[in-house]
Amino acid sequence: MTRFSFPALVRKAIGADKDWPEQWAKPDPKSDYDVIIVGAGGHGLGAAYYLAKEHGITNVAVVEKGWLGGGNTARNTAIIRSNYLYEESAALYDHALGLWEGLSQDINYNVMFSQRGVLMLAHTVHDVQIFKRHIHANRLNGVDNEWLSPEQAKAFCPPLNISSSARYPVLGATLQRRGGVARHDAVAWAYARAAAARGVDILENCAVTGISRARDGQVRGVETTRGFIGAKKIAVSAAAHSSVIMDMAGVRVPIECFPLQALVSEPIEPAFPCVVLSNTVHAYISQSDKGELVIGAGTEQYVSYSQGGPLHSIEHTVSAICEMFPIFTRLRMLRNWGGTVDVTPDRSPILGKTPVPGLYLNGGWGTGGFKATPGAGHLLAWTIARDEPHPINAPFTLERFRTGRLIDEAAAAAVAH
Amino acid sequence: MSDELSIIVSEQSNPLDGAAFAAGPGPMLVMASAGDCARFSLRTAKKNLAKATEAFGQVIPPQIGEMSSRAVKTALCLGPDEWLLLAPESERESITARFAKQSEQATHSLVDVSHRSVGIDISGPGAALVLNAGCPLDLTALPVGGCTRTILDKAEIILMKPGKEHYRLEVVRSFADFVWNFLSSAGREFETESG
Amino acid sequence: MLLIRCPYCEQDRAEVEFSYAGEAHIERPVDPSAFSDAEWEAFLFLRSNPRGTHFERWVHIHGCARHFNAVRDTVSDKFLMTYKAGKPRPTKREIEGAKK
Amino acid sequence: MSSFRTAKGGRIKRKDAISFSFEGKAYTGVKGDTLASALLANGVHFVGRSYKYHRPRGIMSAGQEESSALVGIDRGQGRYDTNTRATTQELFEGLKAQSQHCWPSLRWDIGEMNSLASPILSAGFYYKTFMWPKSFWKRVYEPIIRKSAGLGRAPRAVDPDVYASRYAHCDVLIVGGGPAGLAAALAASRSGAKVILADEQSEIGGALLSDPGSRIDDEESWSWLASAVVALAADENVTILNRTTAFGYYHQNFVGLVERLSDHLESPSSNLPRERLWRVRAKRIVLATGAIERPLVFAGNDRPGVMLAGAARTYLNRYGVRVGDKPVVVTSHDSAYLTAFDMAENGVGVEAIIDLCTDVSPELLKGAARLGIEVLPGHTITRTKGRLRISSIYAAPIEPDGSVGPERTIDCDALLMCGGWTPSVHLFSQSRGTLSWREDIGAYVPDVYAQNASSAGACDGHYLLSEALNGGAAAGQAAAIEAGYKAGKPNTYEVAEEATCSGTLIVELPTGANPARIKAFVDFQHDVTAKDIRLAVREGFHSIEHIKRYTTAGMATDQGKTSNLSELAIASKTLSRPIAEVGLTTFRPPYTPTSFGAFAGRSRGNLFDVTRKSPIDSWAEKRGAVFEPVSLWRRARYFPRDNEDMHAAVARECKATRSSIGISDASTLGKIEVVGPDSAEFLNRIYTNAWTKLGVGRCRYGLMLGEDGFIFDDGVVGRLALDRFHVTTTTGGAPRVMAHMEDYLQTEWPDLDLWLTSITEQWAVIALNGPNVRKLIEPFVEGIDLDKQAFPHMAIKEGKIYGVPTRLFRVSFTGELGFEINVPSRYGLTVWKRLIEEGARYDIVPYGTEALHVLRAEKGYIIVGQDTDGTQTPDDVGMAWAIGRNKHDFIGKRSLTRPDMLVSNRKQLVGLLTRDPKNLLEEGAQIVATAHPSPPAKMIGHVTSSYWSETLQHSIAMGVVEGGRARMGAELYVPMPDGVHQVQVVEPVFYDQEGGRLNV
Ligand SMILES: Cc1cc2nc3c(=O)[nH]c(=O)nc-3n(C[C@H](O)[C@H](O)[C@H](O)COP(=O)(O)OP(=O)(O)OC[C@H]3O[C@@H](n4cnc5c(N)ncnc54)[C@H](O)[C@@H]3O)c2cc1C
Ligand SMILES: NC(=O)c1ccc[n+]([C@@H]2O[C@H](COP(=O)([O-])OP(=O)(O)OC[C@H]3O[C@@H](n4cnc5c(N)ncnc54)[C@H](O)[C@@H]3O)[C@@H](O)[C@H]2O)c1
Ligand SMILES: Cc1cc2nc3c(=O)[nH]c(=O)nc-3n(C[C@H](O)[C@H](O)[C@H](O)COP(=O)(O)O)c2cc1C
Ligand SMILES: [Zn+2]
Repeated sequence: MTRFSFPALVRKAIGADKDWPEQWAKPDPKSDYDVIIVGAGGHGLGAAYYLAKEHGITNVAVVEKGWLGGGNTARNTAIIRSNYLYEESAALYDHALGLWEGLSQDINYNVMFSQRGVLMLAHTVHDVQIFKRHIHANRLNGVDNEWLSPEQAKAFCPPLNISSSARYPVLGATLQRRGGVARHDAVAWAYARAAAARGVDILENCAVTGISRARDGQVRGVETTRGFIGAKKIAVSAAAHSSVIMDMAGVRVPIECFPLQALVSEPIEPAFPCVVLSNTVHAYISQSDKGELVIGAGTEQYVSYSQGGPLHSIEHTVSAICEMFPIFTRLRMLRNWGGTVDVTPDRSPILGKTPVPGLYLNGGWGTGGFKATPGAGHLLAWTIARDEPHPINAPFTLERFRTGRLIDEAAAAAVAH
Repeated sequence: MSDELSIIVSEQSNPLDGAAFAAGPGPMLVMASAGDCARFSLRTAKKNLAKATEAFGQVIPPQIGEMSSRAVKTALCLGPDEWLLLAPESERESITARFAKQSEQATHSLVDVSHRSVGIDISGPGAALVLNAGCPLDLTALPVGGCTRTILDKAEIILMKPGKEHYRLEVVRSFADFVWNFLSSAGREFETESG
Repeated sequence: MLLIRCPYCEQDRAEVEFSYAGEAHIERPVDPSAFSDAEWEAFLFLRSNPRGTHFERWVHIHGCARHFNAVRDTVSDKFLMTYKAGKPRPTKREIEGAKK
Repeated sequence: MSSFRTAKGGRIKRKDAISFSFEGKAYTGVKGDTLASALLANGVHFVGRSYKYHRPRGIMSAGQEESSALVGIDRGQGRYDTNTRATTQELFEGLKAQSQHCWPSLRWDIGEMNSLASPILSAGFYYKTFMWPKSFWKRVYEPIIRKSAGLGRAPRAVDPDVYASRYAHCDVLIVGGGPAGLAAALAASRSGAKVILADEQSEIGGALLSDPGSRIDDEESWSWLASAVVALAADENVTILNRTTAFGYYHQNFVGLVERLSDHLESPSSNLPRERLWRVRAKRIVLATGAIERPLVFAGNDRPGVMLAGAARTYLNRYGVRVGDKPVVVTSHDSAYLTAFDMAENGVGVEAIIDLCTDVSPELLKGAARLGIEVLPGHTITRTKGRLRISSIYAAPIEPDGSVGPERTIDCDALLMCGGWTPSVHLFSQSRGTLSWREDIGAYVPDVYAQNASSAGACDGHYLLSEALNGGAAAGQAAAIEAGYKAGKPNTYEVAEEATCSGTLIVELPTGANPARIKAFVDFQHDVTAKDIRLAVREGFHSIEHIKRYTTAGMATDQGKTSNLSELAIASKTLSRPIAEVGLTTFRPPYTPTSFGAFAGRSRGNLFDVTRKSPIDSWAEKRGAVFEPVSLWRRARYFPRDNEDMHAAVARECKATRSSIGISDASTLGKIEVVGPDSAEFLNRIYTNAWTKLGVGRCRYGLMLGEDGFIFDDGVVGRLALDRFHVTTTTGGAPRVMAHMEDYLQTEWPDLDLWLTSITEQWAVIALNGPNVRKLIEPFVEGIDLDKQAFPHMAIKEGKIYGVPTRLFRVSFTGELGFEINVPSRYGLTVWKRLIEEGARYDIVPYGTEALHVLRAEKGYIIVGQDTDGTQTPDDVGMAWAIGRNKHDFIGKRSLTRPDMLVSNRKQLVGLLTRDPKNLLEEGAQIVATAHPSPPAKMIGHVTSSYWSETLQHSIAMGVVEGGRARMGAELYVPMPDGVHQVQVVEPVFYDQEGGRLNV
């Protein structure tokens, strides 16, 4: 692997960029691996990297049905924060946030993690109560999150409309300064490159079509469009396809898939310094380093894998953005796309073992798993390597839906983006 | 005391009291809030319709989307077991009483919803266009004499089509301002219609 | 915007008149107390979530206000058929037939 | 008349001069011009700067595919449009345009220095650097990157324009008004079908507008066009929408279009919306969206003056503008000859036609010879010269082995290129149709349709005018038949002396230079070059989706309209895989960038969402109430007097209520009338409580769970008759509860005989609380004996008040003697005013939701949604008493015995008293067991409600605490920003524990 650095960039430029190596190899599947990870999104690739780096397990394949990073990793609004309510969630997302802070250096790939601050707007008295509750809980969990008055929010985000006569006036906001955004695609590429450099095989265009189990129930490999591949352990990290793949192993999981749309405006000069979320009007926004406003919508109500969504949702989202930021009405939408989010009943992920020996699940991240990418990868690797969960992901079991010990961030009315 | 008490009956307040709007050459569009009347939500099995017709004093149509309108009474079929009955205020009590008498033989639910909604009359060549600013229905496919519950932008409405270029809608009280503002805002386009 | 045929109104109407109401044919047990925790979990939370043919419930909330069932392809979002609440799950044949 | 305007011809109105400015300099154009054609008429090509290298860029196209000539247009008063394509902006008097993305000026742009660093600014360079030192990222690198980003100027003021929207239905929607679309519309309209014909240009006509020379059925094309438009306009079943872009093709033939109504006008009337969003549902759709010309990829292909050949023809024929006086044409496709010929015929000395192909058709050669144009078949362009405008090109023969022969310089002032055509399959592809690759024309064309549509003309890969007309007519006829109309045979059209139309897909022009060292642009806006694409492939980005994202090719404001195919072809060649295997990236809406305003439509300001107001709202407003939004409603929060703050107002309102009478508007509570013989049984199943034995005339507080066992809603239910109940719900929960009840009634228990009717808005509700309430209303109530025995706490009766019908509830949410007067809504305001008048003698005081919250908290009554958050069981909030233990079942019952519902340390509702009675806890503050918590601290609960109690003269709070009820009397701690507060756990009833004040 050629190390990425400024001198390397200059050196290669002198050679007309002729000898940059492949960032990740394109091997053929081996017949057997110690671990197969299904799904080359940020989470799956991250898990492969940490398996190799932290647990010395390198006989690993990441199996991907399409192009790596093409799932929700490619289509999310890239918002990163950790100011979740419950201590289980806060610990999980803050673990990830900690990893984000050193990620570019750790994997020698600039993922452009930008800690520009995440504002969450309160529009009703109820919102204020909920957000204050978050701030108190976050403070005791050691997670940064502070309360801003409408005026302070406006100072932090000048395009914000804080008129008290707005239909949904801004009554205040929380600010997590350590929160921000990252270059989503680069995260997948970075982990792919770093994992491949440590010997992991990344098998693109290789869809898992079955999970094979031995007599004793233990997994023994996966059927794929590129043939059978043996494995001692299999981790399903396939986001929108989690339930379909778990079905192949005979395990039903409480995950349903819904469309979620996002859009970008045409690029403009820097006009939006931070990230703003509004749960009440269902819209969130930031400006990418390239200049386009990146805007997210709310989920659709019906189950779908179509990676698209209806026009009326986009109308709603855009009108919400124009309400909050009225100077943007004349900007133009450049592109609108959809993803498929994997939602659990309590809006918290499932990350751990399953009833099938050797089978692990990382899924149900819904509308908010991008921010968890390094953390999810790291914890999944741990869980696979030791066949037991790390204390941070221990609460995020499948069982909680049977016993009722939910981690209900949705009930707590937090936005999950 | 009863003198004083009766005064109050005339002191009613409606969100759109006296509201009127016209726009465009012709005019293209005329809107006005409709007068008050008695309204009932009738729920019963279809087999009881004959009885209900008797009690209401006018035909109650069996098919969703049908509306029977004669003289001053109107019956709208909104669902497989749901009707909205409109009648003059003065008949409220007699209708209630006649239905009450029937409850033994024909189970039903008759609920007085006279004050729940307000009516808006919309007419003119631009009526359908203005409604279509927020209503997803193909209004040409709605027959004259038809009715339906539907949506207008963010408000649910009951839409009736008494004439080719004449609509009447019913909207729940607290949505009335919104609906009126929405329609008049859309209607203002006729002031400049540029084709 | 989806176009949904309401089996009560017998009309195709715009999605904005409807609400989605989850997977269909998940019958509430007559005696929930007889259910084990695992069975109850399945009733509460486990859904088929298929890529492909999905049986689901919708309400014509801003229309006739009736709940009904639909068969829809979750990849193309296309409705294959709709039918009244209480009717049994249609067979493959019936679904094919409805597609015409 | 400006120097590059032709003497005659074009569709412009030469006499109507229009003045405008660009970069502060005044120019003149004419009516019918676009900004681009007017600039070109004035000899201005150089109008913009590219994104990364800030290279000078000119006008490349004549349509919406333009990715270089982007300008800002300022109409004043907040009407600033950024990234506007000069090629589509119609000229109006006084138009002011500015260049973008350059500083200090377009001509002298500091950013041009980036070009010097360009060798290291290759694809994805930023991923490889800016990592060290770590702290520099946030402080230095990122700010610089962000500062250099963006193209257009950001808007600064609020847009005063309005936007409209409309739903429409039609039998046949035709997108594109070129010859194919027109012929389709004519054929469909003849059948009587309802037709909408939309085209995004100012005029209907498509390619015909640039092609006055063709003859259709022996008629000049423009005269044919005029009669076609007249015929369509005369048909009342046809709606013609020009300036209307179909931007998205959604489910079941639902198409979003935006009509631009005022951007071309100098001073539009204020009622005229700027744009209108059309949401069209069509039975059948005909796509006739034409094709977009492709640029060629070679070194220096981006200089101002380099333009698409078809665009040059458009400027000449449609706008009467010569884009140069000595142009050179370079092409791999026949169609560019038409440009050269038309220009020559208009007296322009075309320097040469450089044809990449060797076997040029004899007819074209003959034509060139006739006009004295030199043709260089089998030649390439190796480079170009000129800083702010092209000045010369280097042409060289392509040797049989593919190498390049000796260069020759040709001076020129414009270079007109054509790399063939790309059918516009965007909408087709959005409809989820699948494409197939046609090797013969080097293009993807529609293959399998997923929806009820067809394509005709150039977007279907048929480039001949006759094919467009006849294909369009057939498609229009078929569409009408599909939509259920009888349509006769479609017209057949004849086109005289049709030019040939073929070409070769050339990936990159052959060059003698090292391809790794030259800048041959693929995506002009983003400065993506051929070598960037090769680099991406070399680095392992093999999927076209990866290549796109790594290089950003195709991600510019034109969404790859001119670049996708070149990108694909280069990738295919580098990967040694056929194009058909490499595939395309996904086409997504919008087809062209579409304003946010168009999507938002009228949903702005007070139309952004409904504001529901109670019948008494107007009184509250007059009285100066401060409101708060509660779901869609607005409710009076408090009624300040003489500049009181909330605290003072609430204290006063509470005191008045406890000492005499408080009046409040409870109209927003949800109400449902439940009628039918099985009503009680239904309620038994819906609520935790038992209802069968509730007597007529009595009420009961009911608790409703979700199937998960958690509290879902609550409210009082009164029994009006054996088979009639009046159910109330929370304000915010009303729609949810109604839906929940209907769902179970319709789908789980259809055998139950009862009906639900929402009566929320039928009744205005006036809540009166306080010791003097009975005295106040007694004189005005008819038909109800208000005596304590006859009408005890939790009773309901129908009667009259002030002569109007009432459903009178004796209930209390404050702990005082309380009545809730329900009157039909239209009487609400009058009754309220009467009560206020009559109540004056008892110093009646209106109170809002805030005082209501304090009063109920003093009594320990919960508010669902505040003291609960969807994770509490009845037992958690101390309401196990509300569970009908003997009931076989109710919604949520089973969940209450799940293992985790039975553990002992569940969070339970308790009261909390601060050690210092003056201290007020913050709602949401967390509760811990230790005096000195340090993060991460174990939190055992949180404060759900907290108020100053004026009545008790100390603060009160409620909260949920792990195993709370077992901790009665214990000391716990609440850390707040100002320090850790000590609190004592107490029963959550602070006032009148015995309930003596209620039962009076
Ligand atoms: C519009 C949108 C906005 C969002 N915004 C945010 C946000 O702002 N912040 C945030 O934190 N999160 C956000 N999210 C959520 C976030 O994108 C996801 O939670 C996260 O990216 C999931 O990563 P992943 O690696 O688990 O999944 P993915 O990236 O989806 O990867 C799963 C992979 O599995 C592969 N796969 C599936 N089936 C198979 C099979 N049978 N065989 C082999 N491979 C298979 C898929 O092709 C895919 O590449 C958003 C999501 C969407 C859609
Ligand atoms: N000589 C050649 O090689 C060559 C190549 C291509 C096209 N042509 C000529 O082009 C013509 C083809 O006719 P045609 O009718 O197929 O195409 P056209 O280009 O004449 O018309 C297409 C029309 O569709 C409009 N349009 C495209 N997308 C739209 C959208 N999303 N919303 C609204 N409008 C949209 C365009 O503005 C244009 O007016 C013929 O005259 C043919 O000779 C010639
Ligand atoms: C944060 C973010 C920023 C994006 N910026 C752009 C952009 O500037 N231009 C663009 O064309 N697409 C942009 N996209 C959208 C992608 O082109 C693409 O639509 C998305 O990855 C989904 O893939 P698909 O549309 O191919 O299904 C962006 C996507 C994301 C998630
Ligand atoms: Zn219906």
